[in-house]
Amino acid sequence: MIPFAKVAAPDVDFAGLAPLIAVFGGALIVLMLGLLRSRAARETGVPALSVLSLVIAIGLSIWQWGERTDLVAGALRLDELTLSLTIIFCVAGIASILLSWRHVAPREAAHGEYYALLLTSIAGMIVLVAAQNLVSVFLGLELLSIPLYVLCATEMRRASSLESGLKYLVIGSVGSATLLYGLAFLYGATGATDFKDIAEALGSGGDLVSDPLLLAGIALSIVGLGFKASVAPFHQWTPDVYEGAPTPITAFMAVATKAAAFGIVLRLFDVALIDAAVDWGPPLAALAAFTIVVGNVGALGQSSLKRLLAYSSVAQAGYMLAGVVVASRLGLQATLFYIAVYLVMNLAAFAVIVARERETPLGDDIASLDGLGATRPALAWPMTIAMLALAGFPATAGFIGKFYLIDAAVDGDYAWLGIVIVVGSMISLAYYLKVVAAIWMRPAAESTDLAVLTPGPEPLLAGGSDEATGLRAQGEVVAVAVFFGVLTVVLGVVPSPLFDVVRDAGAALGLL
Amino acid sequence: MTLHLSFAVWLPLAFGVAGLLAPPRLAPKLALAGTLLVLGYAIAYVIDFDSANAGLQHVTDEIWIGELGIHYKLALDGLNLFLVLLTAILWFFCTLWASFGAWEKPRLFYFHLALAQTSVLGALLAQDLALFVVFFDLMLVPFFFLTGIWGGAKRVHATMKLVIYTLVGSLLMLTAAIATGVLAATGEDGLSFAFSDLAQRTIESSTQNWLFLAFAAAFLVKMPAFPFHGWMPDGYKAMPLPVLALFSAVLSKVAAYGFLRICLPLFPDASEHFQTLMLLIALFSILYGSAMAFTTTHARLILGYSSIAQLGFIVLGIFALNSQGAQGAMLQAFNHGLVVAPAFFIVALLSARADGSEDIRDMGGLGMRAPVLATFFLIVTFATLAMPGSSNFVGEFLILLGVFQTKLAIALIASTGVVLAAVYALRLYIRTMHNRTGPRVESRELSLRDGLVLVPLVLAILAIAVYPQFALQRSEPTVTSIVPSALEEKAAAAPLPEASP
Amino acid sequence: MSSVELFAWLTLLLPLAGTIVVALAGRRLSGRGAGYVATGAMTLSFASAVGALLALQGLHHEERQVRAVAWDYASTVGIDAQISLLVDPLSVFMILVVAGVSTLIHLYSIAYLDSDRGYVRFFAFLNFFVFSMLLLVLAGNFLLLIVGWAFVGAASYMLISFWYRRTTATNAGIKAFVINVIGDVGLVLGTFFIVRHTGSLDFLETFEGIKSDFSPNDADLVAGCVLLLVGAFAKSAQVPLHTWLPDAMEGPTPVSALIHAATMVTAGVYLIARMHPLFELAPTAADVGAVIGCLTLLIAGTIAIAVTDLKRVIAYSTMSQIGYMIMAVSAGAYAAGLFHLMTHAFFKALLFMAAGSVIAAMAGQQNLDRMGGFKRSLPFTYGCMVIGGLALAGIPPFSGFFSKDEILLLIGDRGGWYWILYVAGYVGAFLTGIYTFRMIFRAFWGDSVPEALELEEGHMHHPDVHSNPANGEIEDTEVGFPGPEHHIAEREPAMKIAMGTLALLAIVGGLLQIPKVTHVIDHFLEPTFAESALYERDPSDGLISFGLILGTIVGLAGIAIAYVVWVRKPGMAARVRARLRPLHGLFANKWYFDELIGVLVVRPAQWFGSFAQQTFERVFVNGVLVGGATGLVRVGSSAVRAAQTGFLRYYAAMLVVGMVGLTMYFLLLS
Amino acid sequence: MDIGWYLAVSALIFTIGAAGVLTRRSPLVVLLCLELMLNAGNLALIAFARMHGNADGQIFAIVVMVVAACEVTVGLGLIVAMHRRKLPIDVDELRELQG
Repeated sequence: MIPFAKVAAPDVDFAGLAPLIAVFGGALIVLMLGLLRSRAARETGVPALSVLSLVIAIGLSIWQWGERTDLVAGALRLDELTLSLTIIFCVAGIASILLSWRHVAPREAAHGEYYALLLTSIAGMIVLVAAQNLVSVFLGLELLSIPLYVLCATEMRRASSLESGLKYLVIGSVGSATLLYGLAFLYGATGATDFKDIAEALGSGGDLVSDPLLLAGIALSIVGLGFKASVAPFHQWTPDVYEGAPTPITAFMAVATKAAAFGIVLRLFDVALIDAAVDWGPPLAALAAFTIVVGNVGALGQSSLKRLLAYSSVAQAGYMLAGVVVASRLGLQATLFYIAVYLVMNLAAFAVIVARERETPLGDDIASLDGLGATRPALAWPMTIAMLALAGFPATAGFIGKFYLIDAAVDGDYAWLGIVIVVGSMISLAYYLKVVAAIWMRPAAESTDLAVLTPGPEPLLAGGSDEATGLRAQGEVVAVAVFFGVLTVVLGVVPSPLFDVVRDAGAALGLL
Repeated sequence: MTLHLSFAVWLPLAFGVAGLLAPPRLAPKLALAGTLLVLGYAIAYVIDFDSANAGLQHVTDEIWIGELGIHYKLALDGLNLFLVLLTAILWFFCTLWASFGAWEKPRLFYFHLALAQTSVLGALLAQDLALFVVFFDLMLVPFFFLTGIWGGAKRVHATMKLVIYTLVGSLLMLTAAIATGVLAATGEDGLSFAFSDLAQRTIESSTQNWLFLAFAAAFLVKMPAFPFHGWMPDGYKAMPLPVLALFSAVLSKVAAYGFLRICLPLFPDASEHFQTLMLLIALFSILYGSAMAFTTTHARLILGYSSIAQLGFIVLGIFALNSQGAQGAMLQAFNHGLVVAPAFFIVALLSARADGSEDIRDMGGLGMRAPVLATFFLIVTFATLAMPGSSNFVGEFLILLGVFQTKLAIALIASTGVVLAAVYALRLYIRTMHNRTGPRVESRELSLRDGLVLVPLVLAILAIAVYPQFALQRSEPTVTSIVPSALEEKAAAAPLPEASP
Repeated sequence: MSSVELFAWLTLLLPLAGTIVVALAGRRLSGRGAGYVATGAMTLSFASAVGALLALQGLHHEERQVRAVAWDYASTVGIDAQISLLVDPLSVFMILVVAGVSTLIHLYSIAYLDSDRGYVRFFAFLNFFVFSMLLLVLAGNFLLLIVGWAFVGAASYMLISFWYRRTTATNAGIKAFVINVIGDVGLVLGTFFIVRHTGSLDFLETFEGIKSDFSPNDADLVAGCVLLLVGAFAKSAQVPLHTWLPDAMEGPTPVSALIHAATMVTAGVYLIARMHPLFELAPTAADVGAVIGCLTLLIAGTIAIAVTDLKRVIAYSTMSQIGYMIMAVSAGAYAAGLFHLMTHAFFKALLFMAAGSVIAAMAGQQNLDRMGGFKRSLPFTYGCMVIGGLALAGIPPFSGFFSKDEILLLIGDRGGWYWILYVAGYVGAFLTGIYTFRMIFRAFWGDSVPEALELEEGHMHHPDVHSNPANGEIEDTEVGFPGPEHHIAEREPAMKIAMGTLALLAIVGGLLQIPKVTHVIDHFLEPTFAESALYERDPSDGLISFGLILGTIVGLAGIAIAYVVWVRKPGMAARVRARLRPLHGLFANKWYFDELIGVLVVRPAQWFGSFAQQTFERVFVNGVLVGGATGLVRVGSSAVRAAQTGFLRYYAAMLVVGMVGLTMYFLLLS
Repeated sequence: MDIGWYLAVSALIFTIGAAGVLTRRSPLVVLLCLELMLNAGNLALIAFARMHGNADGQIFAIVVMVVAACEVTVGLGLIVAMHRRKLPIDVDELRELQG
């Protein structure tokens, strides 16, 4: 007689997983919907549904706010850090979907796939930042990266799009391989994959903190994650990929990927490896300084806006890293705060770039902004605000963010890092203000006005050249720009709500 | 009688935004209305001011960002009262002056003008270090646009240079300010940037030094002081004159005010430690500024470099580190603002009569048919060179007396600056109003409209000249309460050496 | 408010009121209206000055030091400056002289400046000047003194460059102003040195406490007094700060008469007299003053012999006479110095007025070489000139004789090394005689120049095209120089009255103070100098009589020599000049003071200016500071972008390199 | 047991993979080398799992294999797309984006 093999069904905390499920589910449904015949369904229904799923995810996260539990046998952690970052990813996703709507990319790579990949990537990010286990870290990282490799290459008519895709893939894989190797060493050194156990192993004292295996692991993980967060000298893929990828995807990568990377950096270093802070603090600080300088210096004299923002994102990564270095709750909160602010500022900027790419034949060249102040105030103001905010002018969210970061740095005895941050900002003025000057202080180029005035009919043949798509109505793009522009100022004047959020998130990581 | 300072601060911006939405022709009127209201407020404050009280008056204190210990705290005292008045006066008259001209995108223009006033008033009234920094940096934004959009030749390059150069200082100040708050914060009482709290707490001398230097960098660049004036010539040449008048008259004073408000009370040891350095910088500013002023031929730059020299005197007074010097600096800040603005206005009139040129070589003989203009210009000139009898003289007298008592040699050398001032000021007057008539010059009398701007300002100069005590007595309690505190703490730090038996 | 204060305020404010009225209403007044208004204001001012005198005499002897306070000017953090007047015999004496002479000169100007386009402006300035001068002498504290001091300088500047289309005039103006400012600075710093110890700016308080605040010849006190002297020298044109005075002759002649002869230039004398408590406590400083005064009187005398510009001759003689006064008050002969100040005001103003009349006849030409033979055509002017000249040369019984002799007398009485000054004083007197009558002989004697002849026919000479005699550039007649009409005393009652009155005073003025006979001024001033140790002195009769005789002889000798050289033996002058070429060169070039100052002060300043302008600003401020920073950033930028090759494998390599590096670091850490 | 040797081997493989990525110009070979790098990680994981005597490492390794497979697939997809666009299959030719 054969005894019944009893498999205890694991009890799944669906509530906790709800946001993740929403996104994944959305991805699947969208994929299906993409197969429909009607163009309306594909071109409007699909994005609409994707937005819907993201909205739902946001709603669910808010609903879950305050929950602090382990999910999936401790592989994932549900807490305010996860939730707040989830919301950030979803917002970024919604924005980039709105920017992609009626954009050329999704048409070239069938809508269903395009949006499905986007949602999948978001799901991957959620997994990544929720991960509290080396395995789920790697899983999440790849889950977010692989769709992005594809998305970068979706404008298949543009060689540069494909090029960026392949570059991202190859370099990205090297990065992940490195990370994997690092994680392997961490596991080897501590014998555990769960963050808690790793932390205990480290905390238990002994000379583990100076164990070469562990240190090698830390080094390699820094490289792997630093690569994702585009920390110099592992940043070099950033400008090329940002420039080559479809602009909505660039926007998404710029804000979401970076947020995800820092999310896991925070969790890994400030939770699992917190006791080794003496080891990784100084080199990380050095990296931060180096990144700030390289990013800001590199952005000078760029004529492509996307490239300029790419370098600026490198510099910003350096700023955020400063918040990680200090390994304090204050630093964590400052980093998180800055991530949110950074999202707001950049989305406004990218929305304007998308709009101009469609309005002018100049693409993302800085010249496409000439005289914007006179011709398109609705785009000029958000761009101006975004640039001033990125430069850290007061009365914008950027100022508060920097203030908070410097505050954390000084508080953690890294005052010199605070100085480096402002020195970086000084350099950054040169290129941010150049953009503002182009908007307000240069005469408008004729072509732009023309493009604005004649938003001709939508060509019947799907997928024309950039020019053809250039003449499309784009209310949603302007809306995105204005919304985030306004938000930048609002958060600069009344930042307290955001402060409350990051305080909760900070409290979630009890170890600090 | 309660006059909420927030009104005074935000009124201009409110009107500016209103102007942004109103039809273009209304924009100047709205701007004027706003500045006029603020002027009314400022006068009310001066009347209502309790000159016996050394402390803060009309305090508004809210928590702005609790997490960062930043207060929204505004208040008046003897230090900022007259600078606020100055701001209000000059903004009204410069807006009036600007409204004479036709600007493209007028709504935007007046909006930025208003934003500038709000930020300046904010910086002056802020009683919280972080809030001060916010407004101090915000001041630049409108001027960046005002210069870049409505400026003259090479305006974009000039405005970039101006903003970046001056922000270099300000950003260092940002870090220093945060560090001040963080390092001053002790376990039990948390992070706070309010001056009142910071004044209670102490920072160790070694830290004070770098903090002080960062602040000094910001202020010296903004003034500007030698050798940090690299942005000045281009900026001054590019700015539209009404804007330039405000920039030169008011913003530099905010920097000087910063020294009095922040450096002396919060970093007494450092102020003591760097006294000689600062005095030397001031001295060089005086000599260098004067030398440049009497060699350049560009009317704006003559005033620009003369401002460097005048600001040098102010710094000199501040770092005499005694109440005479501080009082003098206070008064002189007010005076210089009151004098330099009409001077720029006159330059505008002159260039209008010299076929648009602002080079004094193209001028000359302008006084011929314009006795009234000549008279006003003469009064302004004499005030500029701090002729005894002008309030500027009283200021310089106090400043020099203050320095005289701490660093005699420096006072003696600095006094040559007074002579040089006479040279460049009179040179400007003679080369424009006197001598043979220039080729493309046609001498015209002051128009009634111009009179509306010039006459009240000159009258103000005369009034303060006859009765400087009006300002001095109101500022005295605060000044004396701030400056000696810098010294007595020093005394506490280093007890006087006992006479050896 | 006591009547003394009231009168003092009136004296001070009436001219100011005059200024304002003239300035505002002047253009509406027809013809000479502005002149009448201004002169009226001055007359009233003089009247109230007399009122002040009487009121003061009415007071008891000890109470003759009245402080009249209006309001706090700047009384804060340890300084106590008020708008306060000090009315005492000294200041009353000064306001009498100032207001009196000014009134007459206003009167003279009514006619003399007529038909000048700047008529109204002129009287506004003139009134303002008098106001400033009165403020100077009435000021009750250091700050207000400095204010008056500077106002006077400003007014002087405005009047010197009155004809502002003349570059010569504007240059002279700025020169005068700047040197005056140097004086102001000296005054300010001097004040600092004193206030530092006394803690009060008020004169009376300072003087009361002075003995306790300072030990005799205290270093700070000496420094302070010397700096005060700098102020005095700048105003009173004492070497080496005198170079502005001759150039100041660019101003209209009445201005020279008022400011550069009678009033402003004597401010230094007043200052020292006012500060006598300090100087008596700092004898060293006082001696400096005396020596400089002596030097000035000699140097100026020698120059006056050589220059050929009519007004400059008088200007240098003014310097020399003020040298006497400075010497006197520095040596403690206060009453004598002030006495000479008064008489000098009379005869020197007279001389200038007469000179003005001559210059008018010459249609603006001031060169002595071009003059001659005006004796017949300008009898009245000639008479005045001679009277003034005799007074200046110190011939009894003219006023200058008594005042000058008393100075030398008292100096001689000091004994010691003061004998040197005594002798120098008489040498100066001898020179005075020579240059005075050289001027008179050359202008009025000899054979008549065309202008003189034309005048004898009864109409004045008018050049068809006016040119600036100083540099020959064509006049810009729009500002009215020289007014199309010229005015000579012979034809203008107003000028006649003014000159007549002064001539009378120049003759009888000396009677106020005759050794052993009258001591009016001594007694009147006594309250001010009550504390003074040097005030009451009576020299021996022998010295007195010796002095009187010597003075007469020296004066006459000078005149005689002038007569011989320039009248009896024409051409001798040339021979003498040829004989003493180097000496004459030195004198004619005014001892090269201008050149010296140019090399020592002006050039370096200009060099520094142009260095800053052309080199430093570009190389350091913009080059090193700005360019350096931006350059550094640029280099970095190009480096980063060069690294961004676009080669995929290169990026991968960088990644690996970074990885290895980081790992190495960590492994070394372990 | 001594896992030093396992580690040495995995390190060797990792290095070979990295070297391949750096030296080969054909994206296909590059992909293969990436596989090597990932599998070096796997080897290390399993070795450690053996050392610690717990299964975590092995699970990890299996997950990695899956992921690696996806990665390569995507890579191949991209290469195909490029080939369709007649783009040279040579990583050194991908230089449109630079600077």
